[in-house]
Amino acid sequence: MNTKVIKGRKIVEGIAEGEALVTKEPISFMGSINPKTGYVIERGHEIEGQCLKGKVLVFPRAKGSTGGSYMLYDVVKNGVGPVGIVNVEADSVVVIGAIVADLPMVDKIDIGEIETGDYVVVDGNNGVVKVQKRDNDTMGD
Amino acid sequence: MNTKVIKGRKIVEGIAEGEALVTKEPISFMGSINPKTGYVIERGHEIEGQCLKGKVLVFPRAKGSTGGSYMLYDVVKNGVGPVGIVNVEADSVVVIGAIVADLPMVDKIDIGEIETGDYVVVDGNNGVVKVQKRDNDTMGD
Amino acid sequence: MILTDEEKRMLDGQYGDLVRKSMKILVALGEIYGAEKMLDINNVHSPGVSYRVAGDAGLNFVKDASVAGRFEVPVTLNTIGIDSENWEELGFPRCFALKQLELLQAYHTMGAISTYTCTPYLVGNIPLRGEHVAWGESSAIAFVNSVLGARTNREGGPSALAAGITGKVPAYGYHLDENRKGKYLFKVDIDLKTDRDFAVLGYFAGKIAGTDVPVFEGIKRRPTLENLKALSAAVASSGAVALYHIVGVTPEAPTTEAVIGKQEPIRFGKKEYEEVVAKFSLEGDIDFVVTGCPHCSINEVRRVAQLLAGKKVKADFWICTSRQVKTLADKMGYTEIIREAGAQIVCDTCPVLAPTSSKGYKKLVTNSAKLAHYAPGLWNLKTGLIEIEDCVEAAIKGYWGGKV
Amino acid sequence: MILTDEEKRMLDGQYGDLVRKSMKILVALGEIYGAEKMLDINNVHSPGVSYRVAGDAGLNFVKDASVAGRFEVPVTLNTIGIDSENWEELGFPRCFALKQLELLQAYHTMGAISTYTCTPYLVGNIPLRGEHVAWGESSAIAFVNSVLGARTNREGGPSALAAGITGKVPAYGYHLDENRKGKYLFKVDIDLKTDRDFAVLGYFAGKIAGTDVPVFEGIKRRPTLENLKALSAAVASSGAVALYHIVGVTPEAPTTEAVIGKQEPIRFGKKEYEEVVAKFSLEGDIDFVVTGCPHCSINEVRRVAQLLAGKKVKADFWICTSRQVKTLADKMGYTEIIREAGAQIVCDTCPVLAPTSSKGYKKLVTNSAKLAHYAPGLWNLKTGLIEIEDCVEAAIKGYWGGKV
Ligand code: F3S
Ligand code: F3S
Repeated sequence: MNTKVIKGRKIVEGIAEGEALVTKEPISFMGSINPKTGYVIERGHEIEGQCLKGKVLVFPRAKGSTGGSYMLYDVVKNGVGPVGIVNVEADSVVVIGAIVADLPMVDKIDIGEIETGDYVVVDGNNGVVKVQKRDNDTMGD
Repeated sequence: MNTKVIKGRKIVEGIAEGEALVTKEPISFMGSINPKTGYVIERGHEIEGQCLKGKVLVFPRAKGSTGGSYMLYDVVKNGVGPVGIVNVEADSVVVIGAIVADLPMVDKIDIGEIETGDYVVVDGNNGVVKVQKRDNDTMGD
Repeated sequence: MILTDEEKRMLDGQYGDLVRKSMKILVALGEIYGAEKMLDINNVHSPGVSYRVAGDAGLNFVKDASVAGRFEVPVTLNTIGIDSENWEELGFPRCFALKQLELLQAYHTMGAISTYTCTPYLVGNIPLRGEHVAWGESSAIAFVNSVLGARTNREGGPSALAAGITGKVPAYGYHLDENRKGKYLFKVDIDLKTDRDFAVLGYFAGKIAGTDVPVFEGIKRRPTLENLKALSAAVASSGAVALYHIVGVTPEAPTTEAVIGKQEPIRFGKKEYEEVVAKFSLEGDIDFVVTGCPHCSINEVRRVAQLLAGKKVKADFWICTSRQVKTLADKMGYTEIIREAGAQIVCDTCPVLAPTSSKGYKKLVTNSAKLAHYAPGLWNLKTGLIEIEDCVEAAIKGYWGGKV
Repeated sequence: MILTDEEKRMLDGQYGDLVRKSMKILVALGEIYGAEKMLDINNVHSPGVSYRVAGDAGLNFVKDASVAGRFEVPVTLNTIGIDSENWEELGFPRCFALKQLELLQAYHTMGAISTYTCTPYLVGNIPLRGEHVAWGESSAIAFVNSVLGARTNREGGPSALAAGITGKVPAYGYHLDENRKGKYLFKVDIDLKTDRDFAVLGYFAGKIAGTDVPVFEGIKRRPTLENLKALSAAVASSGAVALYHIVGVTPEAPTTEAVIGKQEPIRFGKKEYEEVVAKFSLEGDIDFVVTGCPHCSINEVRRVAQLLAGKKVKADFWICTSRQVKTLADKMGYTEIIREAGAQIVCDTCPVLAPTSSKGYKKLVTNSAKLAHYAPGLWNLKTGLIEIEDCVEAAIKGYWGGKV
């Protein structure tokens, strides 16, 4: 089982793990996401139509409205939000939402090394992300 | 008849003459003067209680409200205003009022050389002020 | 971070639990971004005031805070989710409105000022050059940092609330000189005249600059306040730009060198302009027209009233503005002209922060790049980014021919 | 002066007589002050809108202009002589009010914006750093030049009208860099906290600086917008100061050297403070209390409402503000609290620009140095310059003990 360990910067403490949902496009929790369903609703976005529920959300950086803090908090509280966040550069609006939602978060990560479907552990205590590649056929070594 | 000729800067064209009303304190046509009567109403002003009507008003510079332009225009139109103005430094608010009131005006004058009661000619075409001292006993030489 | 004794007491809970939690958020933020100390602030503009944004989680968060919390410093409120005075007439759903009013009650209990607008600078909240403030609302952040030269980071609802309770913000990001220099230089090769022109430039630059600082040179004409309002909203929609410079116009950019040194500029010409416009272009029947994102100034309301005088609109037409600007528009007769034309002056809210209308609009035209960007996802419709004159024409005809 | 061809055509009367007369005034001003050219402006704030100021001469001047004149650029109107909505209830004389409304009609015909306030920057008219504008109202001139870093000379009614008609001003005075340097350096030795403190400083400095530029150093606390509003009004009452600098605060004074070089400062300490206050001190029964000169911000109205809550006033108490700020005060319940206490929110006007009340007031207290300066002459009464908290106490008790 080859697991990559990538060192980054810790943003919000706590450990979270789950399937990665990766996009190269910035996300605005206000406007890109429907907080009631956790689906990506931004027209033409790379992961439009995908659902954040239970996923480790991996994206380069945030964009858009400062409403994003409460909307990240709301989507998590609604039980349809991501379990952890990995960024290249953490934007204060997302950080603030993650703090109040106690959502483990790490940035300064080269997100090119993670693909949708990989199994990812977000270690917010040490600012580390562990990636277990999805396409590894031999399960459960 | 000893008449002093003082060279200054022309502000508004035209010739005006009359008795000088001189003060060393700045004047605000909005606040110092009652436009209906031409009397100086500013409490504690050096020439409080005096009337501007028919006088050549001599003061160092303006102060206060930009309402002064229309109030100078109004006091002149009411027939109770000064016939000419002499300043050390002309303030735009007074200049604007004098322009619309066609009131001859000259500045850059050392007003120390003029006393209340002197007979003064304000030559706005050449920026010159002629002063005939009041205390000259032999009248009509 | 080095805290003063007072700040330590706040963090220890000696001033109550809300102050403690607020300081905890601010200290966490400071630690993440390497702030060395806290800064005193005297001015907060709070986002997260629309129930559509706050949601139930935010509503409870603010209600909990309002039990004992009182704002230490003036806090003006951003745009909300309803027109607070005629939401019923405008068809806002009752259940949403009641939750919204509940959220407002919590903010008022804490002493917030009910401006309900994304243009605080148009209703008397004007931070001064170099003043540290805690502002939310991405368009207002870009305006206050760039045009007024005040200093704020992008504050979310919780951090703005924390700043209002404590009068403190961590000294990181745009509060520090070194983070206010330009990163991307843009050379504007075309003559920008209208608010839409500046919106298009902003949308183009925001996408490239992301969270960094764009610098614009080559803008010949001095931009009006409305031009800069449109630019500020656009750069903060396609990106997360909190500060931009316009050489010779904004206070921190007397020359290009002073703010970004030597750099090969990214060109913004006719081609780039049309690419952005092409992203938001549509033709045919128009059922929804909106201007006032960010909220209209009186000059914008006047322009619309002049264009609507004696006309009738076929499409629903919202003119979004602040309650204060509407007061002036009422006095000058513009509200009457607009109402007679069948259009609506909508206060306190806008389509992005209001619940999606049940009228099932299909095609929206606007002169705001921010609205054109958000409306498709939030209201499930197509958007066109056109001039204000064309917006009014489209409203009157209920149709837009689609010329760029 | 070198005029462009377009400007020559305007002066020749090819755009009608009003444009010709307007250019004549502007060219005359330019010639007097040695301007080399005209500047384009896009923003006028017009004084001379109160009938008490314009008088019949001004009324006819503006009515003549309004026959064919239309403003080319946005023109906001300064404070007028009545509360435009409840002048009857407040006892303004009918004949004065009708003349005032006639004057307003003339301005509106030309397209003026009915802001009716001396705080245009609190209601959305915010010129930008370095922007050339044509502003009247001495307090607003000092604020916009000094605090926002825009550029205007002291425009009177006729020149503001001319600028609104032509979109031009002559390039002299504060439009030019060389005239914006400091002339008199003041060292502030005491801790200025309140709006009255800044008013007293302004009154002291205005008398000395006259028409020149004072520079203030030693101000420890960053002044609030309200502090600077009070300072701006005071410097332009005891003097004709159009521009001041506060080292480290206002945009053009990062350091003392940068704006005034080396100079032995004039000290402003406790003694100087008390001398100004002594000029406006009185004791005994108070029959008139006024705050809001310049017009109140929402923070000031809130402060008064907090102090008046549950109380009753004995003296007449005017809280002067703009219509827009009152709209916000209504929504936040402050208007109601103030009315219940027997005090009045008065919009659009103030004692200096309104007709002298027939109530024969004898003793007025205020926290505004400008009002304290003008009221004695205009309303034939004595004035006291005290803190806002003391103003409210005096209103409640109908008495002021006179402690400085
Ligand atoms: S808050 Fe304002 S900036 Fe646009 S999205 Fe709504 S009108
Ligand atoms: S116009 Fe305004 S500045 Fe004072 S004198 Fe009247 S309140």
